[in-house]
Amino acid sequence: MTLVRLLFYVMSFIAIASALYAALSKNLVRSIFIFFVTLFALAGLYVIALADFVAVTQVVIYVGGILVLILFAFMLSGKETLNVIQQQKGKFINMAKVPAVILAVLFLAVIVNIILKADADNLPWVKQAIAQNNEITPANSTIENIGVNLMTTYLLPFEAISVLLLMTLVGAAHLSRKEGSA
Amino acid sequence: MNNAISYTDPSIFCYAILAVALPLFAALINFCLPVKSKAAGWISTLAILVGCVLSAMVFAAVWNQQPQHVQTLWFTIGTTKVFAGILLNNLSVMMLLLVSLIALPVHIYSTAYMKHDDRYSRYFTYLSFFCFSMLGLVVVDSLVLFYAFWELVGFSSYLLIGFWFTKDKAVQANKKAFIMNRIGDIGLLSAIIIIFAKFHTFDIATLFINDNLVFKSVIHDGLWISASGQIPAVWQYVACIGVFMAVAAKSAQFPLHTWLPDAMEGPTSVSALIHAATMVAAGVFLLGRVYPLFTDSELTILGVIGCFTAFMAATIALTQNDLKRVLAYSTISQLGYMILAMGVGAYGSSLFHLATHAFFKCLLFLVAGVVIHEMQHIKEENNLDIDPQNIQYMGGLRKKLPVTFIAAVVGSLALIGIPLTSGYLSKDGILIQAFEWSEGRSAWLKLIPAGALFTSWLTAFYVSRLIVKVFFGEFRLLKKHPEIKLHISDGGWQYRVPLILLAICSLFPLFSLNPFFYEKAWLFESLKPAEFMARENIYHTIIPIGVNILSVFVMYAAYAIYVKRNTFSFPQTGFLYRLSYNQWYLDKIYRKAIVKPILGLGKTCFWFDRNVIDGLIHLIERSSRMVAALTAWSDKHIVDGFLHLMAALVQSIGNFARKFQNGKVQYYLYSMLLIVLILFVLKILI
Amino acid sequence: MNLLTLLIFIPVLFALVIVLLPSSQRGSFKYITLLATLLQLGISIYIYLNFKTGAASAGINHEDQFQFVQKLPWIGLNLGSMGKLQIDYFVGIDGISVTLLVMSALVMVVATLASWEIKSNLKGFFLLFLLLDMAVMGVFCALDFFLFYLFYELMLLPLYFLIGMWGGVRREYAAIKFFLYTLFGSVFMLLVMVGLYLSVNDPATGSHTFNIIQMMNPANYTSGSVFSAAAHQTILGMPARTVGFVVLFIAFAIKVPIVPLHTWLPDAHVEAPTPVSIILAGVLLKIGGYGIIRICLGIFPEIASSGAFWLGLIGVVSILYGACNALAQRDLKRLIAYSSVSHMGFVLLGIASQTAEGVSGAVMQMVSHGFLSSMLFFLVGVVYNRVHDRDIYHFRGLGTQMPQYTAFVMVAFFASLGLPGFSAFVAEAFTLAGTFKSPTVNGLLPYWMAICGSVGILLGAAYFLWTLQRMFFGKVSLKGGEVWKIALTDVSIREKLALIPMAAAALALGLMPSLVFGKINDSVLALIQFLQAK
Amino acid sequence: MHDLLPHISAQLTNVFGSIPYFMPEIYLTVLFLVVLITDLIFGRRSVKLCKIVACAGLLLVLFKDLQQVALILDGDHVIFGSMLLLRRSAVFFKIIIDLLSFILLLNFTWDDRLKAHTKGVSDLYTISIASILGLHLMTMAINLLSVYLAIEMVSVASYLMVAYRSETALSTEAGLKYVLFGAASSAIMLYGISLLYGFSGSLDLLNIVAQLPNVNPLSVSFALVLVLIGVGFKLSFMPMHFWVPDVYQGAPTPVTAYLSTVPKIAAFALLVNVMPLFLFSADWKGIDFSIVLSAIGIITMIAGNFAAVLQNNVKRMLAYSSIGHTGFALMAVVTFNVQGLSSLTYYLAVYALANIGALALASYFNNVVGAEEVEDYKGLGLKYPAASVCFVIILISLTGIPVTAGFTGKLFVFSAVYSAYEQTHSIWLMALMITGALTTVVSLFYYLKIPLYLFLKRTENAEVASERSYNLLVLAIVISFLLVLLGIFPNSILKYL
Amino acid sequence: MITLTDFLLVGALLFCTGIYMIVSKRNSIQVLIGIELMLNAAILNLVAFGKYDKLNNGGQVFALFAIVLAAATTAVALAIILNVYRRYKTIDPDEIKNLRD
Repeated sequence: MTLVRLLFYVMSFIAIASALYAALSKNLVRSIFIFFVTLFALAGLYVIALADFVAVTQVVIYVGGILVLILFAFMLSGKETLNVIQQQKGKFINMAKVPAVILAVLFLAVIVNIILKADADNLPWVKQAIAQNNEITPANSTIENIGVNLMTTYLLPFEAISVLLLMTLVGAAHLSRKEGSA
Repeated sequence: MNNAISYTDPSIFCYAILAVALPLFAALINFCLPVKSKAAGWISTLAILVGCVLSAMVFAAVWNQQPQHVQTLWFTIGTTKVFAGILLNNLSVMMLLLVSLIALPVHIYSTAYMKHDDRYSRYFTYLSFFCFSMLGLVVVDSLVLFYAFWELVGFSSYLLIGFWFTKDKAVQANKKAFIMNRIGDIGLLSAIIIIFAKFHTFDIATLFINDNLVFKSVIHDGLWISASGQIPAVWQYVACIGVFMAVAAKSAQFPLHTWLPDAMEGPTSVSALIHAATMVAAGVFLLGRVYPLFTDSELTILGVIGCFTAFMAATIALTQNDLKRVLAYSTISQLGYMILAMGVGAYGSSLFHLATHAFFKCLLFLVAGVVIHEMQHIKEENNLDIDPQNIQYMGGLRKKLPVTFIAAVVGSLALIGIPLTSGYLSKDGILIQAFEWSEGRSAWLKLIPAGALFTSWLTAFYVSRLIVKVFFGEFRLLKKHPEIKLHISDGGWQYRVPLILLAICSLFPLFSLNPFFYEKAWLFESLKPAEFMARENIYHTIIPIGVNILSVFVMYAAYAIYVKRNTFSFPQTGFLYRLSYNQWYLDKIYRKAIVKPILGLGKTCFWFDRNVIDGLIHLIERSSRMVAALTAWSDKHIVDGFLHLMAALVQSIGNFARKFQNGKVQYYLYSMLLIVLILFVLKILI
Repeated sequence: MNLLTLLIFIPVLFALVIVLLPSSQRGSFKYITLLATLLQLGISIYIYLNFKTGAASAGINHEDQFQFVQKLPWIGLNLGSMGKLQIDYFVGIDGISVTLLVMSALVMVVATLASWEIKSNLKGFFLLFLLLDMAVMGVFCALDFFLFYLFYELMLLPLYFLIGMWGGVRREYAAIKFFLYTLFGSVFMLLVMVGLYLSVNDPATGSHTFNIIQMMNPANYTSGSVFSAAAHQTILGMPARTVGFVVLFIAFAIKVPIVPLHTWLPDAHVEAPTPVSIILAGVLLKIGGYGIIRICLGIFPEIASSGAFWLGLIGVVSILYGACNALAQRDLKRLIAYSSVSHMGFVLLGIASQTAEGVSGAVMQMVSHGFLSSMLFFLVGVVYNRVHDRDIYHFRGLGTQMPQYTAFVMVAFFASLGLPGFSAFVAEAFTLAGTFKSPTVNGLLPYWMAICGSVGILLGAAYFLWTLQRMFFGKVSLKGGEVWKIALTDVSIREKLALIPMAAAALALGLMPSLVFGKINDSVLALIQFLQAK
Repeated sequence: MHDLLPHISAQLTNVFGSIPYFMPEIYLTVLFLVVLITDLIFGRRSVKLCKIVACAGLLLVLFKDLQQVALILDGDHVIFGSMLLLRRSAVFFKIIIDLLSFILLLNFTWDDRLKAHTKGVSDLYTISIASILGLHLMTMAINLLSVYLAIEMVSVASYLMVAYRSETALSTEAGLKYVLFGAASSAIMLYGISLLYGFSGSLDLLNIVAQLPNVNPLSVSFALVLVLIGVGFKLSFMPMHFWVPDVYQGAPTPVTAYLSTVPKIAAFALLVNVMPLFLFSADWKGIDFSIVLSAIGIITMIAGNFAAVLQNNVKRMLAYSSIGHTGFALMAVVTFNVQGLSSLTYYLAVYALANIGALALASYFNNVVGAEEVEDYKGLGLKYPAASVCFVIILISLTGIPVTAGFTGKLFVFSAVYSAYEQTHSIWLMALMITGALTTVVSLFYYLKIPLYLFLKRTENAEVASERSYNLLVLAIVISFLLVLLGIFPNSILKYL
Repeated sequence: MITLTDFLLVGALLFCTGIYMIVSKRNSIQVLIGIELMLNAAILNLVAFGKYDKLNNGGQVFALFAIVLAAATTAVALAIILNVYRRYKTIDPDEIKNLRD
């Protein structure tokens, strides 16, 4: 277990550090690329949490889909755009950011506080799940389960999201279209 | 119909009602006539003539008989039934007859006097309306109706004083008269309301005559108690004060007398009827009606005020140069006598004097009317810039106006109270009774009869001065403008007949066959209080003799001063002279002390309305810039101007809410998150 | 067809006719409106003549004693656990409403006659006018609080536009001020109304009800409800019933108006066109007084008694303050507006006294003021139409210039200042009599209030006489010179037609107060009895 | 998989059993596809066709909704596992939503600015149909997943609609603000959901409530607060209202009409579905959300109404006023009783109707004279009397003055709150009512501005534009007529609610 | 043993980083990234708890939906941002403030 534990810490560290870097970086492209790292690290964490299917989806959709989408968007709209967008003014430590930092830290304090208060590991339902063997073990395959669930319990959201995606497609296409072209 | 009355002859009431209503019909008809129609005069005169006859019949039937009372339900308010009816007793029938008797000659006189006026029919409309009000006043039986006619009398007087409404002075005078009367009316209204609240009825008969509820009520331990309950005694005083205010306003007693001299701006015939004989006597009549309301001490105060008024007015009359003003002040003075008489308990003498005074004062005014008319004639004929009423321009008119002169002399002698005139009878009665009354009272109260006595000499002086200046000596206007020609005479029969009629009435035979003993007058005998003492003390002899001898001296003095100019004359700059000439400065004092503050109060209120109640928004706008000022003002805003406060509040809250809307989406996010967080934390902490 | 319903909705029928007529027919609109108002007047007079008097038809708190009643279920909902919602179309009149109804109908006719001066956008004007007419009639007839409120609010909007669109220079300000003031009052009235509704159960059906008559009976309040007298609930620390009374009182007092809630009135009056001024002064102010009698006193009698001193004080302050303000005015219309404040103070004083004389006087004063203020505003309109000026200082000697007009003005002025023979005298005298009687009868008001009130009468004489002297007497001298002289013609036949009924009504009521007192007496007595019984 | 085998058939039965209760949504989905295909096949020229199809389809859906009324007579139905809850209030909300959406769909092409959009309006129909589907789900959602999904569905559709007129700067700006604010809110909400799930181990709200007593109440409260942010974003109550004015102003007017009404109704439906579960759970120990909601309601009313006073842009003003109305509607929510619910339904329906009318007229005046600011309305009252009179009626209804439906709505809300107050004597309820009354007066300040400029201000400009949008005018007249009718006879629909 | 609290803390840190980004970055795309971070924090929570929900897979399925929805939202947001760039030539949210009071 120590390996997993170590892995967890490493992954967590990478995720957080890269997220912080992405947050602090002024360069957009750098920010985007370092966000890749965060996402990968998170995927790793998902694996550690025994959600391999989610991890894969994360990589495919987030990394493959969203980030590439972001990049392509700017690639397509020309180099000039990218330059303008990349340009950032100001110093590393910006007084204007102080309120934002305070807000984030306050939030962190509150969230950490309530997380600790909640005492997640001793929640009754978690204990009950362990007792009833409702816990996913590394031996289990989650994919089958997810598949069945998607077709039964979550059939409705599954179908609904398809409508949503279609709608998004139509809408996003409409917005990105150049004027005048059908 | 109330059948509680033992003896009822319905025709009497019909006559009385008709006598009252005829002038009203005349007024209505005249109102519909074209403004210049000459028929109006005769319609009114006819109405009053018939009224006069009817009044005489009523008088004959009721005089010295049981009071006659008839009433019908007027309306019901709550559980109170308000009746309207007629109450005929000695007092009212006397007044009924007196008023119509005086009004008749004045009507006749007016047909000539107003002949050339543009609004001839209006004049008679108003005059008839006045007669209706006055006659109504004397016969009604309910305090509400009494008040109604009381005000209508004032209103018609207002109309008549301001008859020449393009004259600014006339308009100001009628406004003043009405407002002064209004003050009195408020007093009367208050008194009526107090009496109503106390006795739950407005019926004069019940209150003062038949059951005499008022007399039966007592003041005890600070409470005014009667069978119908009790209220604090102070309201009895207030009621008396109210009645007194009414009396003072109508009968021109100090301090509400100032309107009467000004009221002389109206046509002279009006002055004769209203401001000498009838309306001003209404106050005395009111006192007669509600006499039981007054307690002894209140009557004393009445007497003091009456005496003071008589004295003050007489002193003012000494120096006035306006013919009518002198007469006006003499009227005030004589009214003072009447009030004094009421105060000293000489109820009968007071009313007796009222009656005699009505005749001779009306006469004097009509005389003045003739004189002024002629002076006006001269003025117009010769295009002079003079005041036709100023006695300084007159003199020696006895030759030009013989009838007028004789009438004037009769009237003056009556006014002074020389024997053989009616004035002697009534005035001496008052003086004698005043002295009798002061017997056994404190020394200060002795001043009352003394003052009255002194005033009678003053009267003798100023009346003589007037007569002498107008009728004796030489015509001063002619001296000044020798070129003018005089075409003046006594005028037509419409002038002469009334003068002669009234002059006869001013002599003793109408009232008493004994020219020297007032108590033998039939009018007095019927009105005197039951416990009247026969002549047994010295006053009955001394006073008539003393007064009259001295009066004759005074008259001669006046003659000497103004005609012969062989003795001293007054210093015309002395304090006393100025005090008298300026009518004791009362008008000025009133203007400064009352009118101005009230107008100022009005302006202040309006200023308050505009600037404080209404102008708060502007205030808030400014003060929001100056935080310091805000605190100072906010108190007022919260109290008064919430609307504008709200407007400002809305704006400031709105501005506060808007401040977040700076268009920056991240700022929105930031605010949202921060607010949520703070609320959450606060919620937990609290 | 119920006569009251007919009376209320006749204007709407005629309004529909006007809507449907093309603009080319705009000349006929005023005649249509006149016809509508005359019809209303006819009906109201018929109602008046057929109105039964006697203790058995006193009304006030007995539903079966109201006359010309129509009661139809209107909104009824079953709300499950919350009981049933019951709103009725419930109209009916008792003595207090009937006289006001006739008065309003007459004032409406006069206002229509005054509308001849309106030249622009006739369709809109007459539509709004008729709508207002309907609302006014509805208020006086409604016996269901909801219905009452509906009509009450419905008056606001037409007035807003009538003032705002056809008004004077500062019309926007005046319109908004008027609207905000009144809405402020009525919104809180709504809250109290809802509270009352939830507190009261109709004993017949068991459901909550808006029926005003039911609200007067303490037995109908559910125990423990907010406004139940027995429950002694509080709202924000104050006794709930006191709060309810005060809120309702303020709402109506704004309409009356009382000092210091009166500042909308001079502005609204001054800026409004003449017909609207007439309706405002003649009818709208009465709705405040009527509301206080019918609703404040009816529903919260014990608070009305304990707060009578304050009501009376407000009345006295209004009388004196209004009169003082009137003394300071230069604008004739504003002067009359302030005189209205003063005169309406008597209404409040009379109501506060809770004596038969006082309340009767108050009702009489409302009727009388309805006629007289309409007449006064109409008279101002006459001059204003001719020369578009109302400044008292700009006129002089109108008595010579316009003798008939001056005669009417004098009638109106003297009637207003309480000359006996006219209605105002009877009203004010008995209001004061009632006030003075109050200490001995029920001990609500101190003696001095009556005396202070009578001082108000005195001040009234001062400002009216001053105006007469200043504007009408003296030699002719006009600011506008010859132009004005030509413009200032004497009253026309139409104007006389409008003025004479008013003057005649005021005179008739002064000579025969029983015309009003006879009809209201039983109701007033019932009200007093009801108030004393509490 | 083996673990699940025994359940599969039961699950499938449940799914098939649920379908009869899901007919309107199925029709909507089909409609969505039909419109999409029509759009794709006919391209930009298909606007009319799309509109006809969409509107006709929506009528069909409406018909299906009405059929559902019969289904709920025998009680509530939980369908699709525990995803949705079909109950009385949901059906009525759906009917109202569909009815209003029908009007709004008609309205889309009547606005000249939107119609002139170079890329065509047909895509908008596709998007809005999907959005309506999302709204339907929202009214019934009872599961964290369905709640989230429904909200997202509506949100994404809304982003697209706001930014729809991509050739204008303001529209895209509004879109940007909306999407950033919305995405952030939904991320926060998702975090809250994840915590809720974590604390209870279930997505089913009923299960969650059962589990919560075992968790630290503070933590649960925080999670709930985060979830409320998501709902609050849709409802735009304080402090989630910042986006509203900017977005309403920037969006095409019909879209504003859409955004300010139907999603709000659906979100309220969601709120009344979800909140009582927490509030009335006997074991609930966390924050008292009825007080929180009361406080929010008070602040929202104040913020919305007071800020509106200072606005000059008509749409922006209406945006602020809609915030105020949200606050008022919250008042009905916090009573959490049957009367409150029916008064809320009525109030919302009436508000939505009036708001649509107001924005339709804003469109109208924009079409005929290009008016956007209040000043532009100067003197138009006499030139366009019908439209102006309708505007006045609609604004009166929004203010809540008799005899319009807005008044009855307010009255019912007040009486609902009052009766709740009688039972609880909560000072918050009293404060809510007083604020409600006060802000009604305040609202008059700005609502009155429009009639003021229309009728009271005069202008020298005498020209009358010839072109008129009769469709909008007819719509406005119908709406005003309805408002008055409902004001006089609220019974006609209230008895069903 | 890796506890749930560990996951939650990591999630919390990411979430707060996201919050910092959305309120401070001067670039819409970075704001978007911040939002993604927050979403990922939530997904991490879901996944972590999902471990104890083998039967229903609530957490994991929710995570899947969240990812897909995030993708959809991002696509829409990007389309809008691109349009904004075309109109304003900037994507700094602070600069885009034509709509304001």
